[in-house]
Amino acid sequence: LVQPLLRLRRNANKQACPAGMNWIERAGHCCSPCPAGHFMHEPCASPENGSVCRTCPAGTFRTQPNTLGECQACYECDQQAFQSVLSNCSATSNIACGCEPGRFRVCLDKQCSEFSCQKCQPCTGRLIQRPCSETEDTLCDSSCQPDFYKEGDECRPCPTSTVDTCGKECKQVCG
Amino acid sequence: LVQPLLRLRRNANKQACPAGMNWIERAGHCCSPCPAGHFMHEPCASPENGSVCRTCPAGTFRTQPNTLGECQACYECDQQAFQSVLSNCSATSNIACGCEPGRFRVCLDKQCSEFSCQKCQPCTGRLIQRPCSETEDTLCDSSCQPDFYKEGDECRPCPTSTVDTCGKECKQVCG
Amino acid sequence: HLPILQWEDKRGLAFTKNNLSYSSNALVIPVSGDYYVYAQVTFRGPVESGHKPNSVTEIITKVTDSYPEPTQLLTGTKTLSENSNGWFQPIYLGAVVSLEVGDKLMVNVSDIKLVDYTKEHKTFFGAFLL
Amino acid sequence: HLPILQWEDKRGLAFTKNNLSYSSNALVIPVSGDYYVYAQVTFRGPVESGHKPNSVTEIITKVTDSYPEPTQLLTGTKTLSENSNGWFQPIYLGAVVSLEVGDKLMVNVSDIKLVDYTKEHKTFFGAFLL
Amino acid sequence: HLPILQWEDKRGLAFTKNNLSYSSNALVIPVSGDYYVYAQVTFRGPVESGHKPNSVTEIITKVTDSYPEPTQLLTGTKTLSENSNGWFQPIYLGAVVSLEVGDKLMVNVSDIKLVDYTKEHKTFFGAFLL
Repeated sequence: LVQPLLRLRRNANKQACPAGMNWIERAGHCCSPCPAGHFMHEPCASPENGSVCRTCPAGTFRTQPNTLGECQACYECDQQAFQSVLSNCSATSNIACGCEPGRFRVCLDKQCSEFSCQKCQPCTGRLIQRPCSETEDTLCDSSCQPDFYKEGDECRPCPTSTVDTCGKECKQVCG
Repeated sequence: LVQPLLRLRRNANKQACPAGMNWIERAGHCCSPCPAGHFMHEPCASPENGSVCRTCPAGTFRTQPNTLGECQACYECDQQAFQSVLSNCSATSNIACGCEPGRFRVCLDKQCSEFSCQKCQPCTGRLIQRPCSETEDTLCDSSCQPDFYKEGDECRPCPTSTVDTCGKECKQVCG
Repeated sequence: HLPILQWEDKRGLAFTKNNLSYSSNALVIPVSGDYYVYAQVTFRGPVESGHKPNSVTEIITKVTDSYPEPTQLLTGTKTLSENSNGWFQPIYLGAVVSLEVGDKLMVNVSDIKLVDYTKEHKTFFGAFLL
Repeated sequence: HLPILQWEDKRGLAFTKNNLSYSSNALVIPVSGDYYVYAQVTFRGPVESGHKPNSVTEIITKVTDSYPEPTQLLTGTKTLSENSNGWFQPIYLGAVVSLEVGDKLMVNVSDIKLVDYTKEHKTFFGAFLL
Repeated sequence: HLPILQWEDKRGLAFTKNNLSYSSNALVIPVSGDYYVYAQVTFRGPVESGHKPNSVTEIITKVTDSYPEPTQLLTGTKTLSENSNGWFQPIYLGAVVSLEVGDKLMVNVSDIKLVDYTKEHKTFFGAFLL
């Protein structure tokens, strides 16, 4: 269901602009776009001259050439959710966020534009098959590290003194 | 991101009013406020005369002196959720709600402005350490009342006739 | 990019007026100005048992000749804690945005299969000039 | 039909203006035109433990002399996955609709017992001419 | 009182016009009249594992020289039944309110740590005169 409504005069007819130029309604003619990292402060006086372009103010950016009147606001990294800045926002690129060290990304939507940063599991007493990365948890080896014995699905350090609590498994490994 | 927008003329400049008086846009001068329990039906003709104040109509209130054109609507207690009226709304104070007898408040937000009324636990067969109050459930004593014996974490009345189902615990207490 | 919803612009409660037109899934802005733009999408599921989404998203986007990439104007995104059998919920979005003549407005969703398109009063999209 | 909500139109934040009047639970349209109509209902529960609703619904309806049945203009409907002790949530609806003089607008809900009517800033209903 | 949100009023999609100004966290009303006021806050969590809120609240409040206490104009409040790992959801509010010149509008939330401030199209606040 579409319900748009508008009380306005007819719009001026829009000629097609030559390649690489955009129609500027306010000016009523075509202008060449401002480069990435800029916005169009004033349209060109006529198609032959350049537009008045200004660099995107701090905290805003444009990744592409454009004839827009303002730059896009930079996103921010979600510090509360343990995100960290991978690369700062620049005039030509939005901020890039990752996870703080010791955490990995858990995507909350298909494009992973929303993600939470979960603690990497420590693999106590086990060898590490694959270390924790930006996008994946640590992969622990199923067997225990040397001088560790298996108890249930945990790996326990061999007791330093010969204590009687050392069961069958413990004796086998720690001897 | 703030996106307010308005198509309007400049606002008249607002002089500072002497203490205890408010600037009235409509009148273009300062007036003394109406007392709590009232609203300003008509602003004062000039700062020296008083404003035309009216008592808040039934179902509305103002707790403070003011130069507002209407009173605030009283809240209502949530009968469906077993709330009861602690004090009715008056011209100078909002309604105050609590829980029906036999129920206590379970806060649903930090300020407890939203709360549900849950049944007090009965402490069957136990002594009451602290009776149920407006804000806290009954605190039952861990031990059983006289003539009651413990079974699991329940207190059961001693059987009236000597029935064989009286186990060890039951015999000990009920003899 | 996320899939774009298609709309009916003539039948039932739908209408376009004062040169605000609808073509190829977008509202086309006839004159520059500030508009209140709004949309509600009712999502419902589960569609196939296997495919258990953990969130739904609705985005009102602007496409303009003056910039090669679409701009996200308004986003409503919600995690789903619903149990397996049937669930449904609406997301409503609305705000004032400054638009230029020729700008196109569209509604993107995280998953078209989860959109309840069956009744016009449950999923709708519109704009008006202030 | 679903139960119709009653509204306060004078006290506190409530007001009617420019001939838009309120009578027998309905806003009465004084002049034909396009209106932005909106309503929010805050639902809360559980009321009695036995009665566990699995969804809540809010519908803005139009009644007109020119047609014997009410027309559903806007619908917000949501399943409840809340646990047993207290839950609450709002449903907001708003869109532009074309109305004729004399049309009546009302708000229906799935279950009046689940509506939080206690505070005027949690449940509200209104319309304005564009 | 509940914490007050701070807003950006110049960069990106944000703008103020026609004397409606933004200062010290509030929109300042330049002339008396009826305004459509709206705000959406996207909440997300959990922040620290310990702190498991059971509800989120967004309130649009009015502060005026003519009354020493703020007035709650619109409230959206919802219980959370989300599981432990990531959850997020928006609350949208909007309605017509009568305001006097000099009135200030603000947005309060139950817990600032739960507000997603990272993208301008997910959390926004505005008003326009009818």
